[in-house]
Amino acid sequence: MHLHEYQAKRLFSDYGIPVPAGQPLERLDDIPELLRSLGGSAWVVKAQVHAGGRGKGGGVRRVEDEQTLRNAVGELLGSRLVTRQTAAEGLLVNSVLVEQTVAIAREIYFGMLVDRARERIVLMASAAGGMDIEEVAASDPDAILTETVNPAAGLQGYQCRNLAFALQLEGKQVNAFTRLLAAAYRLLLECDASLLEINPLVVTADGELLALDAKVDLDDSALFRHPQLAGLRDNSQEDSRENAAQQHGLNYIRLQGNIACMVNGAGLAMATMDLIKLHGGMPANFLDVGGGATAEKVAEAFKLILSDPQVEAILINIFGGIVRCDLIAEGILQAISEVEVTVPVVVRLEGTNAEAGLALINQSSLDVLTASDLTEAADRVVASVQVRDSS
Amino acid sequence: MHLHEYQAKRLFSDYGIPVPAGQPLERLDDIPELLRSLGGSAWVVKAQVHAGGRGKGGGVRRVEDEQTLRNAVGELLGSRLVTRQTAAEGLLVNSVLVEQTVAIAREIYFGMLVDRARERIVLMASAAGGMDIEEVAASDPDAILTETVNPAAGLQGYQCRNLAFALQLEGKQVNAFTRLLAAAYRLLLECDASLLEINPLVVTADGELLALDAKVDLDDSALFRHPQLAGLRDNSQEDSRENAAQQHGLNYIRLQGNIACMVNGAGLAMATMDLIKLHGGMPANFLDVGGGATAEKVAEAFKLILSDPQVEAILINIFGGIVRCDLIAEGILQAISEVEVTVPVVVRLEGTNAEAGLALINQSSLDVLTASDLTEAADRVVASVQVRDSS
Amino acid sequence: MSILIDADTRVICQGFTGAQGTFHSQQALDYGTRLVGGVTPGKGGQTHLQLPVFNTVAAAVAATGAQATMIYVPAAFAADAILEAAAAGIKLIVCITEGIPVLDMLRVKAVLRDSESLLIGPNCPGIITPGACKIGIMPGPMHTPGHIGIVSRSGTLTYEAVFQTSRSGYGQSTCIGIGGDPIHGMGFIECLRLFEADNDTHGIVMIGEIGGNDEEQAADFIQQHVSKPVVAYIAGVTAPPGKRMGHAGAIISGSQGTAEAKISALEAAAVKVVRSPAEIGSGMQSVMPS
Amino acid sequence: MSILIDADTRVICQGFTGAQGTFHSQQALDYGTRLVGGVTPGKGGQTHLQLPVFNTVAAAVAATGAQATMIYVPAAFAADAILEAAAAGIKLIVCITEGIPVLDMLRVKAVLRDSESLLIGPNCPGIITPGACKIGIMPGPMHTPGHIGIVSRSGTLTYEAVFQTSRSGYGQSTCIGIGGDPIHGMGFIECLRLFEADNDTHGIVMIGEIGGNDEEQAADFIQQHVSKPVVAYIAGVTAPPGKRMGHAGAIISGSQGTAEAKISALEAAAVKVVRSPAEIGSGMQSVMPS
Repeated sequence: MHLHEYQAKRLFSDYGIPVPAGQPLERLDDIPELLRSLGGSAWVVKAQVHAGGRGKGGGVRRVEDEQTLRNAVGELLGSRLVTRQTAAEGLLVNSVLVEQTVAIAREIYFGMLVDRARERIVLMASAAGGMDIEEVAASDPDAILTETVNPAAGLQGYQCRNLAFALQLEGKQVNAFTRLLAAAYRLLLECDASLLEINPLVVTADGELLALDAKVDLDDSALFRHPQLAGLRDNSQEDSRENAAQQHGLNYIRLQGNIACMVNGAGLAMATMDLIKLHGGMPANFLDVGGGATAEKVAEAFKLILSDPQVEAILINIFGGIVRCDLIAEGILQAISEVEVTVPVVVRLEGTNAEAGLALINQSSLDVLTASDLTEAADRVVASVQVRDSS
Repeated sequence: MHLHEYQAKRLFSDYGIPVPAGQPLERLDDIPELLRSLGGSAWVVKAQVHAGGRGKGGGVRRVEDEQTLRNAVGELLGSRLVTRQTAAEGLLVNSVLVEQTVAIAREIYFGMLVDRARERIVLMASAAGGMDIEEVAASDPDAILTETVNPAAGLQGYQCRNLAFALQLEGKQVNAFTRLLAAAYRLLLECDASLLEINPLVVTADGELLALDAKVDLDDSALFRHPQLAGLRDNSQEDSRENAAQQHGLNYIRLQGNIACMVNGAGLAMATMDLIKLHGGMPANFLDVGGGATAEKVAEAFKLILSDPQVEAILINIFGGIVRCDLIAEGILQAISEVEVTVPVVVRLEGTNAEAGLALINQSSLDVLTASDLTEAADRVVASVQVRDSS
Repeated sequence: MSILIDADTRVICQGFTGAQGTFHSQQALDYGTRLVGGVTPGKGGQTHLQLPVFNTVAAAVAATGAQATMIYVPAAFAADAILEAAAAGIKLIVCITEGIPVLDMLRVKAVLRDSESLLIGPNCPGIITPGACKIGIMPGPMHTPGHIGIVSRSGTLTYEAVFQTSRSGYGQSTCIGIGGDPIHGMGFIECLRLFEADNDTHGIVMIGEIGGNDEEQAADFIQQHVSKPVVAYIAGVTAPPGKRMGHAGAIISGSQGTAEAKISALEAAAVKVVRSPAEIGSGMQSVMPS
Repeated sequence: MSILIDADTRVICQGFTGAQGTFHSQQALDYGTRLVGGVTPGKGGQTHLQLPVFNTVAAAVAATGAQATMIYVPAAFAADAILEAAAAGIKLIVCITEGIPVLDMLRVKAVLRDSESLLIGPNCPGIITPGACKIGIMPGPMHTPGHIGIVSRSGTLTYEAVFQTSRSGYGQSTCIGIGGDPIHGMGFIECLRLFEADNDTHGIVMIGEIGGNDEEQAADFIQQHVSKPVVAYIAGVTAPPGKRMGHAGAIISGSQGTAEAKISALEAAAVKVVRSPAEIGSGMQSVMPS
């Protein structure tokens, strides 16, 4: 789960990580009150969306008087911001963060995450802050400094100093950096964050350290022990179909193709997409209906798929294990009779009670094709689209 | 550093470990106010001293009305309580803890400490609570259950359940016990406690768990990071000579013999005591003057030794390393001339500038014997006492 | 022969009396698994599925001599359950539970480093030696005793491989679903090492996915240590970058983790990589000595 | 020959520019120790005692190839300093600092378990190979190059053993003060193993104290693995029980830890245990082949 910058910065403050003076804003009318309590003479207005690259996308505006501030906020609130990290339709800006400007002397990159290869928490820092850090890592790997935390001891001071001196921080900045990292480490552990990123972490003209940006991702699996943090979720930042899918226990990701698929199991779902591509088609989505596929779930999956106007055919690929294929077949038939399915449907059933399931479908009056194996299923669904497209 | 029971229980409360309703009391006059806020109809009055075995020593009284309570408090406050764990003169009772009585169904022992052999934190529990647990451990080691904590993971729920089920706790007691142990573990880590003991941990007639007693020792070396806890120290519970010694950077423990010793280094100080015994004498104290033995320190050491009326001779054993023996010799001579030393003094100096030091002493007009080696030193000091005793 | 488990393996179930534990314990019993009891704290002393229930794994091990465990406890308690099994001396821990917090697994792995216990999972279908012992949620009937070792990060794709190797007549020596969580127990390499050493395994199917670099490391290992024919399938050629762990995740993993990188690494190690999930069986036929 | 350190050992000092670090670094230089620099965070780039100062141990190791370190930083920062040295690849870490919190040392030891670094101390005099290398606070001049290995839990008693073995003409191969803290680095056994394997060590002096069971374990080790003559002295026969760790400490240690228990264990292992600290030298004479 992603946090908004303003939410992450509030957490930072709670843990003692210094951030610029700032406040979130959701309504133009609240500007006078915000300015009274925030003060200052120049501000930065930052669109709160779950995507990076906001600056280049026009989502970060520097303003020096109330009217310009009002204009910037007015333009951003309610708009959809498109950046290199968003889909083409962009993300809805429901709130902005207004902060006092800061005189910046230099910009540092800092990140902390759970590294799956090392099976440890890893800290990363670079003197090339504020830039596209992935490009830095690709072109000059030595510019990224890392420290790995041993869980038996926790983050140690020397690890912070190793980074601080390599970044050429000086004097009291070294201790300030060490305190900041210790706080970030505590936050990561106590909040079950999977990622914490500060880019840039700035040294101000006065020599102070300040988290100018803040990115915190929380481990969805651990939200059960952080009910307050779970409440920070902003569904408006997710694809509406993906939200709907989640509510029905479906794992759905929309893609650019025209052949939809409905599969049980994430690996088999990816493999089914690959198979469609291999046979000359383009998958329209990733959709894992999970282990306990019921008739209702299958019906919801159909609705989801059909809500995408690009979809021209559907491939259903179910490997019955604990789930019986005959029950799945019943669910499919029931769903098709309830939902208005106007595109060709190809079904491949294998595993527990597969034959009974295929028989049910073949005996029905509904226009559903069956396939005896994966290859045939892929061929048929791709062919059905090609027929349609050429007609 | 030991905490008083009432201090330990306040910490317990802070960490969510349930304790009986109770309040400390230092003045008889405060009884009415205490009863108003504490309530109840029967109480236990517990003398607050740094020693176990208070019950058998008369330091724990059960009372059922205000007058009896007043009598019990009056008797205890200002008295010296003698238990099997105190010296013969007992310990001064400056405060008592008044608690509401509890209906007890059963008594459990629980302890947690840093085990030097395993280099891990170890939890111990026994169904034989409320008894002399050391005797239980000696006569029936299997009655003591242990769990060792891996620092990379911290205390785990299963470890608490292992203990809980072995103790035959039932139903919701298992979860209550698990929460209690988790809280105790957190306390130990966050307060740098070297020992945390609850004996007895009781199951009440209502089936609740309650820490009826509380013992917490803090790691002296870690007090620098717990200034508030450091403020809980009660010097009245330590030997006054040992307190004085500590203030001058001396490590002094009083013993029962008549030959005092003054040594640099704890190991050499113990060895010097052993040597006195081996040569037929009885050591009067352990005294380590430490590495940086200055003239002032030596003078303070003399004062400390001579404040013990049993002392009949003094053996000074210094192995000069970084400390130069000639400087020590000057310190000894200066101290003897300042402090009125009325008993024989034998000095053994070895190591850096030992010859110059011995020469200084031999040339002085003061009545100080020197020895050329350890054996001679021991012989001489033991002989000096025997001469004195037989004269 | 087989690896890790056989008909004599004594198995317990943690989370025994819960819905999942009950269902899959019954399935395991039906398959012939030597299930000797189960653990549910607070229900010790009861009988469930005609087997004894214990309060702790330690008590279960003491009473039954259990050597393996299957864990169906909820995610919030699963890390504790794994560590309990390891502390009680269980040699093979199979954790089916999905959704265990990453930091919990981090701690679990730090402890298991010093332990002799092997962990399979979490978030995996489990392990099966056909006709002998089933520890997990895979459907038993489609498996056939035989000579192909299967190791897979994906649940349903494992079934696909089982189905195809059964249909092509090889059958399976042992199948292991290692699970797809970022921090998990046994990996490809540990399983490949065991399959290589097992006389009854004549060929190996390895099924990977995008993400991480386990497949790349497995390719190195195969090149150096595996003499038996290996067929691999990697899912996710068409997968979108998906929900990424921000910049930091990309920096850490670098260019590794894509399906193409994995396929290249495996082909460089002389592994037969099939591009279609439907070709696992035929791929195996093409590399096995006839 | 010697163990752990010799004239070529490159040594750095952590806490280099502090009062203790400065004094003992100068003493080490005067003795001939190959001190190649020091570490004081924030003073990197300066020169101290004509040697380079570094901000971090990693930087010091990179620039000087240091193999050993002596730590004189205050107790509050000492655990961090030990872990820094280990992470930088320092093979021998000598921590002189006393008063390190027990929980800090617990964490340090948990990490060092997986490390190749050896730790001596904390709260110890250090290690010296006479005439070659001195890392610690022991007075150099009384040491004599020779053939007795000395290992001791006590500081000033080590000096006593050095003095007596020098006077009786044996001299010392290497002397190690392992320190008396409850949780510490190298113990008797590790040192005994090295002395046994060192051709230049002909006899061993071992000095113990009451408390813990290190001496008992050392006795077991000597019985099984040490062929060289060993003289032992145990301080504390007359010591009072002292400040005990409550009941729990007594339960854990049981009957172990008394001077008599240690002496019995050592004598059972054919160790010459002298009852007077003045007899270490003569005890050695009685067991050494003449």
